[in-house]
Amino acid sequence: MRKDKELRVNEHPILGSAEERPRVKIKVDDQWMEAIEGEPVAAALMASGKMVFRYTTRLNEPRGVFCAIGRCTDCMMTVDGIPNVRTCITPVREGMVILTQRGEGRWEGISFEKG
Amino acid sequence: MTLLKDGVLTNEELEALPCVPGRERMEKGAVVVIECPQDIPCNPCEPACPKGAIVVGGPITNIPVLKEDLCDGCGLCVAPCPGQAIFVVDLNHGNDEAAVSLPYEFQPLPDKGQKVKALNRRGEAVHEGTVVKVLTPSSFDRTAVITVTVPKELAMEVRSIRL
Amino acid sequence: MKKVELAVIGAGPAGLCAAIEGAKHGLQVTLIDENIRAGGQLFKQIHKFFGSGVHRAGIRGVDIGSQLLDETEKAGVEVMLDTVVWGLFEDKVLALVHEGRSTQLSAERIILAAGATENALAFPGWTLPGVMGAGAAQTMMNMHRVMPGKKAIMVGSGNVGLIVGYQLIQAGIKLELLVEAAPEIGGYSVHASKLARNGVKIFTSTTIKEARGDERVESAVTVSVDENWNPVPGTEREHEVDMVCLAVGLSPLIELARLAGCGFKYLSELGGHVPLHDEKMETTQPGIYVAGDIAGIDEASTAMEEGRIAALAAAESLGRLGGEEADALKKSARKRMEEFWDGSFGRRVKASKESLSVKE
Amino acid sequence: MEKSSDRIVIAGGGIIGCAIAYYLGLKGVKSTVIERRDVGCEASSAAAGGLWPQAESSRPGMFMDLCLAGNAMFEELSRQLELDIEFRPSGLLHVVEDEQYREEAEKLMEWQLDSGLKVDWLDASETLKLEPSLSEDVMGSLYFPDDNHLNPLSLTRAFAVGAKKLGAEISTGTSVTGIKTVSGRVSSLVTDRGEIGADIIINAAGCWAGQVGAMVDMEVPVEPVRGQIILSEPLPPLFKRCIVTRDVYIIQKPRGNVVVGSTREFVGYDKSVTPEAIHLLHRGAVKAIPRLKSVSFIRAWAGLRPYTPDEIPIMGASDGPEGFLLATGHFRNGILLSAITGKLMSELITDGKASIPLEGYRLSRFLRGAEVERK
Repeated sequence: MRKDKELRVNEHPILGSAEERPRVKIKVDDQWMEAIEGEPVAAALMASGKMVFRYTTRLNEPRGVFCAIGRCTDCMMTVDGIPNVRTCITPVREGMVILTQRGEGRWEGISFEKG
Repeated sequence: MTLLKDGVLTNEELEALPCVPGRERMEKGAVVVIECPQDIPCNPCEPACPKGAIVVGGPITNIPVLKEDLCDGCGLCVAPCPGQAIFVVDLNHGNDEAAVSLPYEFQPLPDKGQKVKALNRRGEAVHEGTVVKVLTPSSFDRTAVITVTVPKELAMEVRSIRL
Repeated sequence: MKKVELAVIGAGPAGLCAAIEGAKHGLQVTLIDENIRAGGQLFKQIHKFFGSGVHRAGIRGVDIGSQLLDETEKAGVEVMLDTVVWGLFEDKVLALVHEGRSTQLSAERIILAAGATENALAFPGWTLPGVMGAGAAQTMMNMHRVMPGKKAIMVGSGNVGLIVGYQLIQAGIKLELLVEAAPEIGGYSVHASKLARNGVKIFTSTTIKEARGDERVESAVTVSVDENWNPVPGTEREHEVDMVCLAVGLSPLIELARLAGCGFKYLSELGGHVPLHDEKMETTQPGIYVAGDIAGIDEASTAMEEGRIAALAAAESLGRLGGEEADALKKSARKRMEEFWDGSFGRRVKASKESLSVKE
Repeated sequence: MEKSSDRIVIAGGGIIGCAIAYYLGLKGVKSTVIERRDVGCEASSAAAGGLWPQAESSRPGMFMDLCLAGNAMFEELSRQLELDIEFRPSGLLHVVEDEQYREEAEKLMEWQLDSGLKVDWLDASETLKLEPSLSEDVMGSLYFPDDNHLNPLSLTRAFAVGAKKLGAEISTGTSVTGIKTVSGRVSSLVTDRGEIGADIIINAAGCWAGQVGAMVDMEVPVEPVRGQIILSEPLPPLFKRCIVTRDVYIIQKPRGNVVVGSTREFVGYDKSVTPEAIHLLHRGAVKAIPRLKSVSFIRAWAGLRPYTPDEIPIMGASDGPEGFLLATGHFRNGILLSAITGKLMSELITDGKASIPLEGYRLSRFLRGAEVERK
């Protein structure tokens, strides 16, 4: 992954300088990283250089952000044990656990005894 | 027509516009050059001019008409233009050099006195000019107006800068 | 079940203006949006809008958004955010879901202002991470202040492609080139000129052939097309980019109008299937109106006027506004809209919109 | 009873009509299926695909036996048919949420065990061990290891494709408009695309069996009962068995979508979905499986089940014109009974006698007997 600050737009001719905003810690595939409070999960991941959010069910192809407004579902990941979460419209929270999703993913805490 | 192929206005296209001053007026000193060639619905340039030198009228899709004798090159119309199509050209800035004022919305802003690359309509660096003015009043709403010096023969070529 | 006089679905420019106008004329208005923030796509429009003073020309979209939110609050509109409308049933009953809980809302009048969705374009590699809608890039850069890449190619030269292309540069991303399959640039030339003079090459009669890369875009291959839109062999060129932005049009989000049983017409000029509506913006379903991109893809400026007209018609039909006053207000809104449609760009839109009239 | 040269026409291309054509084909007998719209486009495709002879039954007897016989056919059928019918030997948990229901469950278990069927009582912890996604409020459950599920549309298509390969003709987009008889015997089926000579006509028109019956002046007491169903986005495995509660049934399909059904509404031929029903189904599902709260439900639809007054299908010969047979009114058991119906009807037609007697399913039971009260 690239460095966090590399992909943040800190200075912008119209938006001005980015305000210092509180950071939260999120865990992405077993690695802790910082995100800006309230930003969508997808934005936090892209800022860190992560582009692959999931792999498709049948062909195992990588997918990332496509529409960024919650419509296309390309950016779904498993967030806090819940699969298929649209990360582009889900704000980060302190301690959030985010997993790159393979296929339909897995529910956290569900394992079957048999059959 | 090359404008609709690559976005670059040719001199012929430019000269045909009613909002580009004639040579005679240009030589008298600072005046605006409005590079607005299409019937788009837009007229903020009209109220921006305190002298009434820019007329769009109705419908607002009219191409603006410059009353070149009323224009004193004050540049108040540069920042309000949503298409960033208005420039001020002052052929009498210096003995050999002209000044071009242009809208600028990138970071960082140049400092006064800074040397910058002067770019033509194709984005090619054609000269190294000096920034002589950087205007950023709040009324311009974050569109800076930069004035850069260029040789007189490039006054109708240079339309952007790169730091 | 909760009852309201006017439910407006979608809090973008059309929906906000509809809600404000409705409340101004005494209607009890509920404005519903699935996002956690109102404003639709306005807050990523950091450029100055076109039009004239009455259209808030020269003001940046993001600031128009703030103004409208302010007016919405002052007008006493009830705003329900993070709320999905998943159903529209008989007797104008809306089914809503908020935080996993489902509720119903009955409305006397409904304005559908759901907006549009960006079109995709299929080519080998189009699903690779790094290929995204131009609007998506805009959201990331201008709303979240994140660069989705460092070097980009823009596909499409309509106003969206040209404007977002410029905004890529503003965010510090290098725009390598912009390609347009048609022989001429589609959007306003002034936007194209801004790109050209800042060093962006624009290639018309050129399209994207392929995006290459293992796990993300590493390069893009462009190719020239002939007058029949067929690729010209041997003209392929590979560009090292990590982002492909697609600005290849928008499609109206018409699901709710479909559920409502509205009549439709297909008009490619307006982005696809569009609900039939009259000049009051009323659909074939009495009491259900449309405004903004759902009524045919156009500019935010006209979307706002359509929202106002729809709300005026709703207020009039509920007796809150005299016929004459309503007519005068609708007329001036329509006049502002028609000003926008006067030139060669708007003329096609206007003709298409007029062909949607249910009165025929 | 019939000659091998008989021309057999089946009115209705739902799962029952297609199954009959398939089993006739297996016996080397060709038939023609007439379908108004498309194969399996009504109740057959609206169904959830549960095969639940035990969980859905209320008493032992003739009908229970038929259901069990029908259920027993799918394992082999899933190997025999060319298309994947997504048959899953999953088992079913009938979740018990309160005391009163527990008593009913105990009775059910008692007679089913007496009949030699497999059924088990699981207490709360055993239930949650099997299905950890279930709500912890569960009291216990009845476990039916032999109740399964499949994809009803795939099964219908598989029957149709199989039947065609065996020589059947399936004529879609064709409406039955009349039936002609000659001296008390059917002679042809009239459609909007022409007339088809027929020695045997089978009324397999589901909810529209009444209209087909009326063409030969016969009253067929089948009426539509609307069932609404909702479907989720595809999800990773959340539970393995079919889950039945007092309010809803819930199945997770092989591709991951969760199906929740179903309502039971007498509203005529109205197939609209209603917010109330969707709300109830959703609430019932979330109550049983709390994790479904965070899941998007992406589709809702309604199907019309062919209901009969005693909820038992009408099959076999009629007392109408010679050659006019019935196979309709399967209500909620159309998928479960499709194979056995096809098999028995084909036997009736080719051998003159079905291997399981169809006497008890004759239409004449309604004309003879007292009207059965609607539940």
